[in-house]
Amino acid sequence: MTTLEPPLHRQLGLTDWEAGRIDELLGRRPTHPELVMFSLMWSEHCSYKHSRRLLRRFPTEGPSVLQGPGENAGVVDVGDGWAAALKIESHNHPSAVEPFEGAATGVGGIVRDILAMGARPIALLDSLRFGELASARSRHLFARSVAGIGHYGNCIGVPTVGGEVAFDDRYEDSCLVNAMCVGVVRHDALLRSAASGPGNAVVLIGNRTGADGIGGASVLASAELDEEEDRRPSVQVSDPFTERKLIDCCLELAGRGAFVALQDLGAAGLTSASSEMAAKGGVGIELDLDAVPLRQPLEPAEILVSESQERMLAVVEPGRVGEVIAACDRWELLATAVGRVTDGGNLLARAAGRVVVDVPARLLADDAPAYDVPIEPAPEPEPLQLEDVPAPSDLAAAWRDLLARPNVASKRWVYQQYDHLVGANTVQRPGGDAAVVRLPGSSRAIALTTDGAERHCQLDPRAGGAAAVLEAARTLACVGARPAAATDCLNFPNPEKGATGWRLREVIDGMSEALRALGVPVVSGNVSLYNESGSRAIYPTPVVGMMGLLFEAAASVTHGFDADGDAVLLAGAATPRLDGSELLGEARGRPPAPDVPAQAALCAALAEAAERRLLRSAHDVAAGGVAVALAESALAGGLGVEVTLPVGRRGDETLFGEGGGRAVVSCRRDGETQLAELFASHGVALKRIGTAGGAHVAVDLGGQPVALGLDEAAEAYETGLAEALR
Amino acid sequence: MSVAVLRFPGSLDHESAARAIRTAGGTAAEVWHDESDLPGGTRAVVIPGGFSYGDHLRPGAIASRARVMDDVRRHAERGGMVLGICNGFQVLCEAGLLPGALRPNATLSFVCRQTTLEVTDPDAPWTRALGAGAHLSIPIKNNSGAWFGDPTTARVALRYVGEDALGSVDAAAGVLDDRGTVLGLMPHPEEACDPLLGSADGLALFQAAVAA
Amino acid sequence: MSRVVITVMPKQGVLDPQGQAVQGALARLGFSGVEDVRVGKRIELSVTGDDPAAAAREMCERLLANALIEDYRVEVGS
Amino acid sequence: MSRVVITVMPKQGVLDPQGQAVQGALARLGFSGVEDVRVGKRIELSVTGDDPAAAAREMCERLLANALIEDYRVEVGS
Ligand SMILES: Nc1ncnc2c1ncn2[C@@H]1O[C@H](COP(=O)(O)OP(=O)(O)O)[C@@H](O)[C@H]1O
Ligand SMILES: [Mg+2]
Repeated sequence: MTTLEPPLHRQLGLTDWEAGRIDELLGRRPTHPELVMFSLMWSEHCSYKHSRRLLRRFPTEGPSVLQGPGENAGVVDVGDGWAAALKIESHNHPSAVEPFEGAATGVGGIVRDILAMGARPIALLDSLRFGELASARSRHLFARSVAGIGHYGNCIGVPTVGGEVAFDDRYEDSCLVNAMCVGVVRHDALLRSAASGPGNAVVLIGNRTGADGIGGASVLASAELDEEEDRRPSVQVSDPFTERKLIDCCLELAGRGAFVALQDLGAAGLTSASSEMAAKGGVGIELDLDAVPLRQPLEPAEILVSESQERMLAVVEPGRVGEVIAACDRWELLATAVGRVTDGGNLLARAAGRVVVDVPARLLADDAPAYDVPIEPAPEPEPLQLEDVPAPSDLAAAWRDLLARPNVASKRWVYQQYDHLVGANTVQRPGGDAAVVRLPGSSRAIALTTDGAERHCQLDPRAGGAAAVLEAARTLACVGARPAAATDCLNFPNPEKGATGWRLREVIDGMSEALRALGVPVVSGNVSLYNESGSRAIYPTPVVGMMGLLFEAAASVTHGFDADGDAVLLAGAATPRLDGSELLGEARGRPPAPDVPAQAALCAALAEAAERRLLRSAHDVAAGGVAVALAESALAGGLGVEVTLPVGRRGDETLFGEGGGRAVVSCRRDGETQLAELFASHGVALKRIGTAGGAHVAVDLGGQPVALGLDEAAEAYETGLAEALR
Repeated sequence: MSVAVLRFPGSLDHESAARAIRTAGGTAAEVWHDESDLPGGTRAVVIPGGFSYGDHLRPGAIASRARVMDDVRRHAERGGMVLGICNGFQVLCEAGLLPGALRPNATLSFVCRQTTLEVTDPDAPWTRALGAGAHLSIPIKNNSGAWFGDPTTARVALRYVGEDALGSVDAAAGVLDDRGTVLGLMPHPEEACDPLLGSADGLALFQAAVAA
Repeated sequence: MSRVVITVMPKQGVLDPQGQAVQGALARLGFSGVEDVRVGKRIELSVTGDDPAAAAREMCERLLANALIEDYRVEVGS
Repeated sequence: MSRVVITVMPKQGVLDPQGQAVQGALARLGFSGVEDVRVGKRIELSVTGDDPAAAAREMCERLLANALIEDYRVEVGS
């Protein structure tokens, strides 16, 4: 080391205070491998040191919660003896470096979190944010991320049933790739990661360990991406074939009760897996690094923190190790006993017969420092003055252009590259509101969605946080599901700068308020901070992954108009505004704060209407307002619509204004009274606005006709995204 | 009545195929790739879709050399019925049990969508009950679904209707061997055996297998 | 231990969609005068035994190449 | 018009799942003593211009190879 170089702990991303704290806790200087391990386990990515205190504000409990935050995935009861495990995770920075492999390995990682619970992964969703497609770099990152997600999900046979994509300049330097996975497990087969039983073996299953992503967790995921410096770790190459074998083999072994505990190897590899397993179980673990199968020669510290993918760590009774290895052999998977559970509570590692690590596991896994983020409110934005927004001269043309915008246009280009059917349980495919997936061997189904409201969160983080949760719930309600559990990924810029810390807290509080009103617990999640470059920071982007339940898969409702003559109605009362809307195309103004109880009531009314089979279609009013929702329902059903809307303050605001929480629904003409009574009993506004039928989407706007031919609308909506990618 | 469903590392649709066979009134027996023989009493064999061996080298290539394939070959030579779906079709071509090969889609991307098929060869046990010209709504989902072969000598059992066949010669979606007992099909009938999932048109193929 | 390099290329006359796509992408990137692009595989491996070339040819016949659509070539190094 | 051959191989140390799968398959087929299998791409193309090697290298940098996980080599023929 030359004298010019900063001390090792700083190179590893630890502050001087943290290095001192490690000495103090250990009562000595750490060894080199120990210091490397601390640097990773105490990184933002692994320890949540800047968000941990704020996350406690989320509601996490409920009668159906079998496992809240703190495990590899949250788990809730879904009836009939089944439980569902769910979690969302970001792979933002790796995807910005190498979009195909970064996005693919992101899918791999979240699937292993579900597998670690002993659950069979049955659905994937992806939530994506990129810069505008006018940028060649964003086109590349977007197209390659989609290809990578498809590659992985398709090859492991887990259907990618939903997700979302949005483009905004703010993501030009820091794209977001979040992946969510849901799995199912019988209650009695639920696994956990706490190691137990001193003397039990620790078995490493899956790929050999290479130099992949070494330094990844601390360097790549917790620092701003800086183009000047090349601190790229060795990129992880995805191996979905091995992942599929891991799924098949681990579930087979779990089914036979061969595992005492199971844990995936993610960030910080063997270090985090073993220290967390030990700390959770209040036991120690001894590792023999010479036994770890390697792809290339590695130092002890490298073996301990390598992030090679497609690996799981299992605690197995000594008498069953042979059985585990034999099953893995049959699947052509490596399985190696690499250590054992011990008394005490230390993580100990030997290499070449020498002890190279011997630290209390708890110090690594649980005792990372927690910091408060500065709480500095941003100035309150002023509501938009309508006069400052130029009114479109031709409303029909504005409507058509909006339908073709990548943020609104059909995402078929994306989901056509994903196998969304494998497993033969996909009742509702991507393209509508929530996806609906039948539970194996049951008439029940789960509904799944991911939603964000980043422009709203930028302008008014508390209202925006609530809006994101409510949009997710409404999306589920539109297919007829009752929201049951949430997972969330908090994608934010640097929380130590400006108002970001305050926004983080406000978003969490807004989300929590809405979650409490809906009775939905957060059971898992992930935080991705520092998503900013020298010149650009992302919007505060909480992505809400929500799961709902349907007692009858067959009762689910689609978003397409169904039959000529059906009544078309607008559910929910809200005043549409252009503040922060897609028509405006930027975070400007101040969207109205959502009326949380009213929206919760809307969700309940929609779900009940579906259960009583009163709805022929339902569709959430989101980006692009009621005009876009009407067009989408018409296109999905291949059936036009004629409605009359009051003109309001201005035609473009009435048609394209957003906010508040509304849904366009349709019902049989003779079912209208019943539907009206049902909504009235929930205190939710429901207004007949028109009739399905014809070959146009036509709005009578206080006497002024605005209409698009179905063909014309389809052309704009179906080709918009592909055109933007040309 | 008993239909063998092969399973390789990376098979994905074996359970859906078995479910479809049961829906069609048959019994399904899962057979591991490393077995030397098909179970006694096997009347038909289904090679399900998926990414056997990760699609590495060429889709279906590695699986086509699996031990159990020798007995599948004997079964086919005896005139036994074999259905290869998607990756199973690729396996059958690689094994030489069907003519031609499957190449990457013209889009060079994975494509998952509902397609319409037309029965173009009704003189085989797989298609007889459907009849010439019957239309089926069945999804495709593949990377390498473009059949390459000589349509003047091969029996094309089903063709894609009215849409880009992704580069498949003669718009072939399903190809038979000379006898008509071995069928390779790129679309996934096992995903179309339940109206709740959008179509039950695929069931006819499993009924044919069960009737063998 | 011999180092063997096996090259597997799409047969002439068999359409090569990957080659075509690469050619199109190169043209869009502004590379002019690029023609006749073909994309195949290169497989490098180490083999023990007396006749590595013969072994490699057998591997091609039995697995590595599909004779219907691909040609192969074997080179043995040191 | 020059004939150019570009070889793109996974970098040393980077996982090569395809090579792994092929190695396993060869072993199952009874080929013993096969090790260290790596699978890459071979791209053959014709290029006009004075400096086909430089052009090909630029193609690799910009499209044909992914510098993070792959190495490439350019050979210019006749
Ligand atoms: N935003 C959040 N909301 C709720 N729970 C969270 C959030 N972020 C992280 N968690 C929980 O904290 C724990 C640690 O997360 P993480 O390190 O991402 O897990 P893993 O290492 O298994 O991927 C998990 O139980 C996760 O569900
Ligand atoms: Mg985990």
